Amino acid sequence: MHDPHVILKVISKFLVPFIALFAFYVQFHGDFGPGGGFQAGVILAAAVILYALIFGLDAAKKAFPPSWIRIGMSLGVLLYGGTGVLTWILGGDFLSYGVLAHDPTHGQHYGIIAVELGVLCSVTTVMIAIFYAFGSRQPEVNEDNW
Amino acid sequence: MRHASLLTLAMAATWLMLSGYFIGMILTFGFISIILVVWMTKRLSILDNESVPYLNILKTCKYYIWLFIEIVKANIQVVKAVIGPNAEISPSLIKIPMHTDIDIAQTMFANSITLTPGTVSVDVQKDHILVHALLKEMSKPEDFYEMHCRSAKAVSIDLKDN
Amino acid sequence: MIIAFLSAVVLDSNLVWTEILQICLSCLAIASGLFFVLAGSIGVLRFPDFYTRLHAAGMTDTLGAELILIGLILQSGFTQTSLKLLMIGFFLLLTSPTATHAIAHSAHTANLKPKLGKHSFSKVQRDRS
Amino acid sequence: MLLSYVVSPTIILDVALMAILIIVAFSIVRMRSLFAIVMLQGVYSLVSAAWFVSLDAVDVAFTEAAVGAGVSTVLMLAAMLLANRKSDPVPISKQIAPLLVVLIAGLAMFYAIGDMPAYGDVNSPANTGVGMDYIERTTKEIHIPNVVTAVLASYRGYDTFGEAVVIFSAGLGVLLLLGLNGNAGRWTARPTGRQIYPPIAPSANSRLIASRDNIKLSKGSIIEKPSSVNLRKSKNNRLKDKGNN
Repeated sequence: MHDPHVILKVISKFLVPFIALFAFYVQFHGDFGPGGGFQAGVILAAAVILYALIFGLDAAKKAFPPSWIRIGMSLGVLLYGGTGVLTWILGGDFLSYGVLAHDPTHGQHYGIIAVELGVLCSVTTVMIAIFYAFGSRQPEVNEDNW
Repeated sequence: MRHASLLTLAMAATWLMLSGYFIGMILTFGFISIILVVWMTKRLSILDNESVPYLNILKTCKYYIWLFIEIVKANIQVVKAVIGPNAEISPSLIKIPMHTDIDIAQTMFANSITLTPGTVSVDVQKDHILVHALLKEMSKPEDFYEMHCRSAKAVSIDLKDN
Repeated sequence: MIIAFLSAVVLDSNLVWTEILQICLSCLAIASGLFFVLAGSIGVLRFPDFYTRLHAAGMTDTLGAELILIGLILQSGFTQTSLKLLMIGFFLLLTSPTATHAIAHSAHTANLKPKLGKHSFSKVQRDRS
Repeated sequence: MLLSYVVSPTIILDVALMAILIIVAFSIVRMRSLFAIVMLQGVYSLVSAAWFVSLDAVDVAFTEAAVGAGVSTVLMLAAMLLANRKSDPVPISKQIAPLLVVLIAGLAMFYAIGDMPAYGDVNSPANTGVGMDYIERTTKEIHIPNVVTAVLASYRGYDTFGEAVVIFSAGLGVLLLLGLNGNAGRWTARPTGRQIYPPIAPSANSRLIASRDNIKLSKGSIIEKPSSVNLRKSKNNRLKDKGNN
């Protein structure tokens, strides 16, 4: 049986790395231009969701198993809160990043990067989780019908 | 391994093109994210010839320039059909034979057909493409053979003789 | 746009001729791109059935958008912005036919039969009225 | 002076985009097909992203384009597959109360317009209060060009922490209700009138399906209620759906 979705598969295979790289670009250039953790997280999740839409949910679940998603969700919030607790321990207020380095501006930099990473982690995994939750429920559409 | 290194190169080029900042911090982040992307591609098991077709990039660029001229030519025909004084269309479904069974060549050919206005590839089968054509004079299967040859050459694949 | 073009060329007297050429070419590209987009939209309204409308919509995607992008590239000159625009154009060449194909394919598998044979628009309009 | 303000190209663009937004919003309200509504919501997000760009709010526009037009459309489609494709028309008697609420809220907003500062007013709270302070201090204290990121992550770090927690708890809620594998609890859905039973819902648990070879489930088949009448009826429905499409 010839696969009727050759074009979709080839093109999405080509595009997924680019989408993921663009997500990381948005993440790490949040200091210089528009962007940041939220947008990057959504774009990164979109890469995985595109893969899941084309190659099937089971393939996506094999690559990024639900247990990872569950861990990632809490890890993101933990990273954000942990940065705050770290500033506490180092003698500052909650989430005042100035104490993270000798130079307060550098400390602010590090703090912002850590916090944005936490947001990225949390948003990506929550988006994938919601898609998994809804997608696993759907009555699978017949192979020829999409 | 060859695919991974090629993908790394392509991603590095893309990163530099997008970023334009040559600060140590950003370059480090770029390095980390490229590694993450390659790992993710590997993890999704889509790291093969189709996701990394960068060896033929010069040929592909040449092909797209040729295709762009074809698109312009076909577009003028279609625009005439749309807003001409006695506009008339004659839609038809035709089967265009395909002499290859390699995915990327099929994709290239079918996408070229769709890109050319007036023809849309509707269904890709094993040895032919079902094409919906807007105008009768565009719907001769033998006219597509040149495009087929060129698109296959653009990804370095030889056609089977038929 | 014509006003912008005139003000750029006529009012600014110390332009080098290459810059004038650049502005002219980019305005020409953007204008023709807009023309194709307009023709595509008219086609979507005039054509009789789903598949033929897809042709018209695909036309705005390919040549219309590409020409506008080329105009923007000409306007920005050789900078990082034009590299990014070039990338957008390249991805558009990849994704828009894929989307068109996906839509056409799903319509075909859902057993939507295309209208075949000759159609002249005057007849279509009479049918509607 | 006034004339040049009125015909400035940005204002024309803004008004045009707003008009498109209003038209799309009305057609969303009047649509009955859920699929079309989801697609129109994507259109709405994209147009409002373009509008945000013309208001120079690039960060917000980016978020709107990525979240509203990108991911949420897909999520809505995934959710829509579990529900009926068409919404039932609401009787007029049930529409009066919402209409009243909307009218009162709209009138209140019109009343509030009187207190709004003029567009681009130098003395408005946005241009005199804490915002200016942030803009001045970001260059000194944080050394990054994008003030929005500085405000989001540093000056308003508590708020963003709250947002991250909100997203986390949204995900948590979905997981509690549905489960990541789609096999939490007994569950039935009626997409286009067909009923799917939880233990043999196609993707609920593939191992379970594999162990029930005697039922002969081909991949992606939809399990019908085992009574023949129902089966024929749903088949007819499906054919009708195809015809409608």
